[in-house]
Amino acid sequence: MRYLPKSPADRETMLKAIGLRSVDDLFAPIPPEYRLTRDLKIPRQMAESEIVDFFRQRSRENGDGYTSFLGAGAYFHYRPVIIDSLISRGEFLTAYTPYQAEISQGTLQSIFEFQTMICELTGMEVANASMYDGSTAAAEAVMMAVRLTGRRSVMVARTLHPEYREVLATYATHQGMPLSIANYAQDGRLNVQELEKSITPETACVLVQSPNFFGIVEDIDAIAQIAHQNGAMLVVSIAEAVSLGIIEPPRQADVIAMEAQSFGVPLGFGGPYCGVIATREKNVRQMPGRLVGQTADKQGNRGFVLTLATREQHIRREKATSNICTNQALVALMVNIFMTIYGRVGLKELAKQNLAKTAYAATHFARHGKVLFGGSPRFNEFVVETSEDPYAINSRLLGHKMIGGLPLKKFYPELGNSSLWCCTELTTRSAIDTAVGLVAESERSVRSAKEEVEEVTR
Amino acid sequence: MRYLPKSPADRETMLKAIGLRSVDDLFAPIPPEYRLTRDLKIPRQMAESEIVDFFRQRSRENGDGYTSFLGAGAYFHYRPVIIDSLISRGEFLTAYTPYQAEISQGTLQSIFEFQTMICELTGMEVANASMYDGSTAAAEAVMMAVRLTGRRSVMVARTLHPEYREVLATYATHQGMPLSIANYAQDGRLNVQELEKSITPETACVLVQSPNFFGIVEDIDAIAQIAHQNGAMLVVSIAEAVSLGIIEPPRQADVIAMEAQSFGVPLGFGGPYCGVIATREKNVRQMPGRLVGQTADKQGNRGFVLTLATREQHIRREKATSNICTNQALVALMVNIFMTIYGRVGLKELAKQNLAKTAYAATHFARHGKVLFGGSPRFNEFVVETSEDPYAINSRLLGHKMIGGLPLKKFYPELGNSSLWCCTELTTRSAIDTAVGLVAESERSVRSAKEEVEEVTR
Amino acid sequence: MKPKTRKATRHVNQNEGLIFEKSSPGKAAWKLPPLDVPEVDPARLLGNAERRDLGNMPEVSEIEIIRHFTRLSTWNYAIDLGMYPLGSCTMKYNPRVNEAVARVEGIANGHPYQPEKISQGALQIMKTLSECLIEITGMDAITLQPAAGAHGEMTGLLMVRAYHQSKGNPRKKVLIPDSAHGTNPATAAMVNYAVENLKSDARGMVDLASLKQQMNEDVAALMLTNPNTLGVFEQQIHEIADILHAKGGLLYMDGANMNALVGKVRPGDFGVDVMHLNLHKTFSTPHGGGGPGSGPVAVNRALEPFLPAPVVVSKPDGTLGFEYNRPHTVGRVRSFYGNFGMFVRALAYIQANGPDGLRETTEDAVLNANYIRKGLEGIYDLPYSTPSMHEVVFSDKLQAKKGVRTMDIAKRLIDYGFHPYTTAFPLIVPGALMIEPTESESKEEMDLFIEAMKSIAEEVEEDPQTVLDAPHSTRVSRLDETAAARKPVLRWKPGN
Amino acid sequence: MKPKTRKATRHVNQNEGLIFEKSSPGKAAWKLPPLDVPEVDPARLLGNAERRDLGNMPEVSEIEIIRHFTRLSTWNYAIDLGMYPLGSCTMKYNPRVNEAVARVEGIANGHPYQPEKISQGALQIMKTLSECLIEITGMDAITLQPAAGAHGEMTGLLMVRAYHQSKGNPRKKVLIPDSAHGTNPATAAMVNYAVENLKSDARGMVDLASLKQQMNEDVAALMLTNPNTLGVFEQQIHEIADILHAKGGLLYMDGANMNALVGKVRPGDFGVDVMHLNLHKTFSTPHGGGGPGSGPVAVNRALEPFLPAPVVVSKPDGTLGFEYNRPHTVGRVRSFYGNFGMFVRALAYIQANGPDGLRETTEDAVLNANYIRKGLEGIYDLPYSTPSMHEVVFSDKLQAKKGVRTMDIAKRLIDYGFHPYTTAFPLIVPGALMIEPTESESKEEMDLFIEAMKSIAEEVEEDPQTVLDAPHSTRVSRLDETAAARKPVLRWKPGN
Ligand SMILES: Cc1ncc(COP(=O)(O)O)c(C=O)c1O
Ligand SMILES: Cc1ncc(COP(=O)(O)O)c(C=O)c1O
Repeated sequence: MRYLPKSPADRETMLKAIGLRSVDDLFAPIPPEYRLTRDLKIPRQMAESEIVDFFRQRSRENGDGYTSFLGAGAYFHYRPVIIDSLISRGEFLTAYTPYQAEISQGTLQSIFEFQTMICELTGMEVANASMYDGSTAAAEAVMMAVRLTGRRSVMVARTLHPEYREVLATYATHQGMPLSIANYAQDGRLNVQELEKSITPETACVLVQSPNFFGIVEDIDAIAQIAHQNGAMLVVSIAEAVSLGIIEPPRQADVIAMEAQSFGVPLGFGGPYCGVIATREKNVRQMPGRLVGQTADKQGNRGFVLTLATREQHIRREKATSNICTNQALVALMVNIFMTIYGRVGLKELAKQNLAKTAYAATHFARHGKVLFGGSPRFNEFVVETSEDPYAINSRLLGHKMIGGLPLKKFYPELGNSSLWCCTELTTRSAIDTAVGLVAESERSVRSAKEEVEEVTR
Repeated sequence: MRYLPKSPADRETMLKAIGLRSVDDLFAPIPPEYRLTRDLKIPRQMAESEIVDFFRQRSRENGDGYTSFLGAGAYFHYRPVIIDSLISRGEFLTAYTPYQAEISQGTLQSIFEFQTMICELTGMEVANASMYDGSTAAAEAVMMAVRLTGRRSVMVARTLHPEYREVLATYATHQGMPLSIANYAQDGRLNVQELEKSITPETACVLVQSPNFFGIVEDIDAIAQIAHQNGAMLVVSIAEAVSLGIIEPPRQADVIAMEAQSFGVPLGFGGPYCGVIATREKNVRQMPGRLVGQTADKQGNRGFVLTLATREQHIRREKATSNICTNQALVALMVNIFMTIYGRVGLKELAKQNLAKTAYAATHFARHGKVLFGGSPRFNEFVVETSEDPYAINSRLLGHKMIGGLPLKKFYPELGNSSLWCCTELTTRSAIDTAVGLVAESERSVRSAKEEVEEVTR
Repeated sequence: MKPKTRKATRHVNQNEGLIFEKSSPGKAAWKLPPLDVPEVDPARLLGNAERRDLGNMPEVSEIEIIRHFTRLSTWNYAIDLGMYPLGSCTMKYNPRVNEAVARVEGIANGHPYQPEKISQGALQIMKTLSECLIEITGMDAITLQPAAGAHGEMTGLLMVRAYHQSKGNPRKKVLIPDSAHGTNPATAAMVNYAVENLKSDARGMVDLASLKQQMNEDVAALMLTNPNTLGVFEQQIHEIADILHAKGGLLYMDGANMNALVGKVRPGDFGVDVMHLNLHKTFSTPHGGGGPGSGPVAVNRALEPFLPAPVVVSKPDGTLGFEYNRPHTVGRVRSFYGNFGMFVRALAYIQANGPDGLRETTEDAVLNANYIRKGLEGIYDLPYSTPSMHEVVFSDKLQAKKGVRTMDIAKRLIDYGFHPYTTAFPLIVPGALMIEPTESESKEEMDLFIEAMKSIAEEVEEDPQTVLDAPHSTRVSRLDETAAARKPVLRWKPGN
Repeated sequence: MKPKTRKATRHVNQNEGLIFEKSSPGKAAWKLPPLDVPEVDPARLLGNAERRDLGNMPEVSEIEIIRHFTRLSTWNYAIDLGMYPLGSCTMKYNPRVNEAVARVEGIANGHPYQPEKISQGALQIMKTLSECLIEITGMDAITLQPAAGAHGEMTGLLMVRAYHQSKGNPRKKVLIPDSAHGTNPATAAMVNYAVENLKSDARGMVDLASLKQQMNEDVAALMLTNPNTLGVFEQQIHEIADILHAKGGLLYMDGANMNALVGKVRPGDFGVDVMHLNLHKTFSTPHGGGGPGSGPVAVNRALEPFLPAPVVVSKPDGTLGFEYNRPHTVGRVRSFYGNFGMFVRALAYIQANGPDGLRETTEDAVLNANYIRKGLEGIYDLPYSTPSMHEVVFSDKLQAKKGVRTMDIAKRLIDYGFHPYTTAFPLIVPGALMIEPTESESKEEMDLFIEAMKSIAEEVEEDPQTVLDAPHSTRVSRLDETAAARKPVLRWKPGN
């Protein structure tokens, strides 16, 4: 096998050195009745060229070349080339968790810079080295709030990504953490009155997403006030990191759980992505995940180490703040490089372009279909309600090698024929115009069909 | 500009330090009348995403997705993935010529290994670190022979790649090196009788290619004998390096000039490729190009350096063996890695597959069209003569996203409707069958047309 | 002080500050295309939600970024540089073709919500990988959703809980051997199970007597690592399973050590009910400095109904799709479908190996571990003489006499050009040296490792201080971790 | 002995033998797909032309190859690691997007003989680049065929010769300033022109008097580098051109130093008849450890007929194609069309810059050189006080008093974390320190460089031996080049 650095002679010599006659002797400890005496029924050994062909073929069957208006927690932004040039260096790609600081300073310093930039962008004081993704980060953030407040019940905004809600439910069930859902109002934002009414002295935290699942910026001030007045914490989930370039971060939050995929991470059919948790300094000892801290060596040279490990499973075992061990380090490095490339000015300009494309699209959709929650501030997503079933419209778009917005029925039955559209800096005006045109067509035909019916019934 | 690591403030400080007021002052030495006072008329500054789009578009206009039967000095072999993983490391990609040995051992050792493997494969004793390509390597090899023999005239086989012949002619003209061409015989090999007759005491060297332009292995023994009996050197050009896996190298040659593109170098529309010159130890001081030699440092550690530099332009100036300075180092590294991957056994197996595919194709073509020079040993190319103009057949193949063989008219008018086909390990049986089918069709239609005519005239 | 090794030398290495220290207003590494729609006024659109200031985010040029991360990278050790003998981590070669295919356009840019009709490629990859892993483990069904091993443990225990729940009683506790990895107890706690320690016997295996005695109807499952963290195969695995099953308990297998079994034994064949795999260990996906990973969970028929939703299914029309309607599911453990990019790499690895390659791989992994064991036996204390599979665990007992502990030896290894072995566990071995070479090491590299370990053992006798002060050849040495934890500095601040 | 620098530190670095020393029969890094056609018997097909043995070619596995070249790479210095102040080499940043676009399928895999109809992409790239370079140089026509600068020189001189030939007399000699790069005279010789040296005046410029006196009808051309290798712009360039033209001679410009002019001045505007460019210098294509390069040659109308064939032309039907029918061509200088992959990179670089970016680039390059000049003036001897453009040339006069020569200082720079400057030429400066920072260096990096050079100057005074013995921080130091040349070992042999 081409990955194995041994010749038959090497194996012979080694077996002799060990004092064994055959390779089978190595497996003597395994009771014979369990030993596999046949080949595994898996594909035969393939040449590299065959493997490449196999995946090229799969790629062609996977929407390659389609223009997409999908967002909903996974965003298509341009990935500067140097991200892959740098993360492909073996010293990053094939390194382990940086427990041995003397030969891991590269990874450690880059994580320290990552933590710093996340703090700068979120307005928090500390950030960890990554969590699995935005959904698990949100769940862990809630558990953090539960530990910090000593309360157990949780208020969750219905405008939180539906799959994040599902994941939270899975994590919460067996920990005796009652979840209650707060609905959204006419304006597509969390219904603050409802929140005020339903929050209790048992509420450990309120969990909202902003921009929320509809792309709308929540009224964090109001929500924070209610939460804090009731002794609850505010946990804010951020699914579209690029929004931080132009949207004021939820500085009033106690914990921020974010999905950083937008920062240079490929869509990759849903993963690997990069969750992050950020919070205030005083909460750090309840934080899950790895943390890198600055220190000095014997000679007083600045250096970095993994720190506050007493929170973690390998030290604390069942008393750990979380069971997380392997995280999303290399993806966090992509995010890190992306943040470094765009930086203070570029991130704002990038976000502005997303804003402009989305404003243009929303305005033009509004001329034909109905754009919901129009009055509220939004970033790069918006909800369009059509007369026709969006699935039908979308299948027509597919004919133009376009993927339309995400039909919301599945997650929000009451929204009927609405779908969630997303535009980024990569969405071209002409693509928007084409999509708008097809929606307009659909509206026209439905209308004329209606009129015909009226004709007849008249 | 995003590649420039300076802020306006940096520039200010630096200008002040120098004692200048403005950037223009830096250009004071240039007489004002020549200074450009307008923008260059070139494309505006583009975003990285736009650049990528531009070249993706060009790619689509460039035969992307076509199956090709072209060889003729540029061969499509599989390139193992690790070649690019490794040559993309900045330490190789962005390093200069290894003049400073202490911080260039990586490049130096890899070239030393390259020289060694080229020697192993060619049967020569020394090889240089690369030349521009196979054509210039051949020209420089001939000039080497001229210097070594003190004779000036050169016999060139007509079966040498026609473009190599053109390049040699360009190099030779002004150096008073008369070239004479030796034609090929019925069997597609250099006409040895003709060679014997036309070689003179003035002949510095005989230059042949093997496998030759028709893909046929030349009778090196016979040619070497004639050359050496007449005190001339034998220079052999090798255009298809993979042939070395299964074809005996021209060990009787005095100089070998080779094109190593087949060893892991992308077709890249003709370049950059990798020329190499190999010869006997005794000729080394007349060799052009860089050489790496083994030595030791103060502590006796093994190390490598550029050596025998007194042959080169930067020391010898007008007395140098060649004017070459920048060579094809990074491409030589691709070749090096490719040779290392396939090695002693793999190269043979790879060559065998080329042989098998070509034998299969030739046999099937022979059933319909006429395969010329059929009796002679060949590697992965063969000449097919069709009744119809090959350009017409090829345009039909294009319809099937296939690129047919190279019509030879242009280079060998006497070969009329013949074209040069090539198969490598990447040529699939089904592709061959399709191509054969189309040629068969063409033959049929021509035949039936002929018959019709006969009908009429009868 | 210069170690006697043929493995490494010191060489000039670039320093590099924090990126923030290179920032200066007006530098930029980005450039956006001209906007093809009208400009907008953020203030008008966003009101007071508009952000005005991005604080101390850096402003640097592209070449500075290239140099920054290239220089940083040269401070790291990596598999690509040499042996990484971390026990339990399975630091094997990460094939580059995996990286290449993961970047093919349609695979890298597929959106998780794009219509199934145009997602057949991704679905096919998930299905093929699932089938391979089911065959390799000998289990009946699988979920690819968990993002790492620990996440898989949680998913597995949630299914255990759901299973017992379906039988009317979720039960109270999970048995975990004292040799287990920290994630096992941590996970049990997250799923709200009490952890009960199970002690090992003199051979380093589960003590059957205590198991029998501790097993009862309150026990939901036993979390067993097999081979366990000593590298020892639990020979009475079937008795263990029987004891559990007799009392209605389930056998959870931590599959972190599958590299010792693939193609040779199948957990499904020796009584395992549920297990996780670490694609970033056994199946060659890169560790990337700590992640990402992927922790598929394979189960037997009885547990299949509880798998997280969605699962990949073949639809009547022959195409593939996701099934969300799973009444008994434990629910989602992650958004979308898991770390898909790792599925691609793991499948490419399986294809590159085939049945013969995977078997050879396992054989070489076990061969390597035993070769090292043989080479170091006597020089380092071997607390358990039970035969080793893919890893071997020594203790620092002999060196401790000179006041040299496992971590000191580990640090000294760095001077010899190696990454240290694992020191953190198993807890049943005080001062453990946990060594897993994997199949990726050549005889040459392992001979150098053995030579280095022997040489260090000699140093401990002749000159312990050199070992205690190690490493001596690195940019920085023995960073002050206590200070770091006492007054944590977790981010850069202007004027730091 | 530890240099006082903030730039570099020593760090552990892997040793690595020759690949042949790792070879062992049966190891393999390759695997071929199953053959889909019948096997053949080579002996039958090839007779005695069949090769049976591949000698000492290595047999190793994939991971060994990855480690081999990764370890080797860590022994190299590179632009990605730090400043590369090699005078005349223009070691600027090599943008990664260039590498990415060069690898796009249809661009990387296009066959040079594929029909023009399906080669429009490649032809478009060549045409666009040609137009850009013509505009940048201010010339009338161009060939992209030459593979490097020296190759371009040869092509240019061949055209000069053809031009004179067409006027009835090829002429005998070429004038070359004593400051010229070695390739200039070497090239003249290859084209069978006698080389006549032209001396420089006190300001380091062409001595007009001697030029007037040496110029006659035997002189085919003057090969001038402008700015010349002292980094000095030839201010009387037009007089120079006039003197040549008056006698029917041509002005050849070596464009290696175009990085000082792009967007600010155009050779075509100051009387140049023919010139070459180095895409691997001015236009950012990577040096790759010595190549590949690309050396396009731009000419004025009078020389256009002599361009190598083929040239890219627009055809009546609006598509692009190659024109081979060029009756006056000097012929081919290379197979196919030149180093196409470098055209792709150079064009991507031009697009990334645009007119404004290219101008800024030139300005920064000149700014950097003058900043270094200012920083080191007085500390190192400046033989020519004439204003500098993109590079500055000092001499070791002051340090030579202590027996320290330019090469010693260069080697000591390595300990300070820098690659040395150029020492080999210009020959008119004994003990030259030829320094070209390019635009790619930040103020920070250059301040470190100046600091290092100053510190070395101090060391020369206080402790010259340390400088004479440098470098001290590298894996190997001061390798024995004399021995290497006396008894050349140019390849590995078994049992070496
Ligand atoms: C035995 C064992 N179990 C579980 C884990 C946790 O797996 P992960 O790090 O993928 O979460 C590890 C990883 O180190 C391990 O070694
Ligand atoms: C002034 C000058 N002329 C010519 C050359 C030769 O160019 P190339 O190395 O591309 O052949 C160089 C390269 O170093 C140079 O600096």
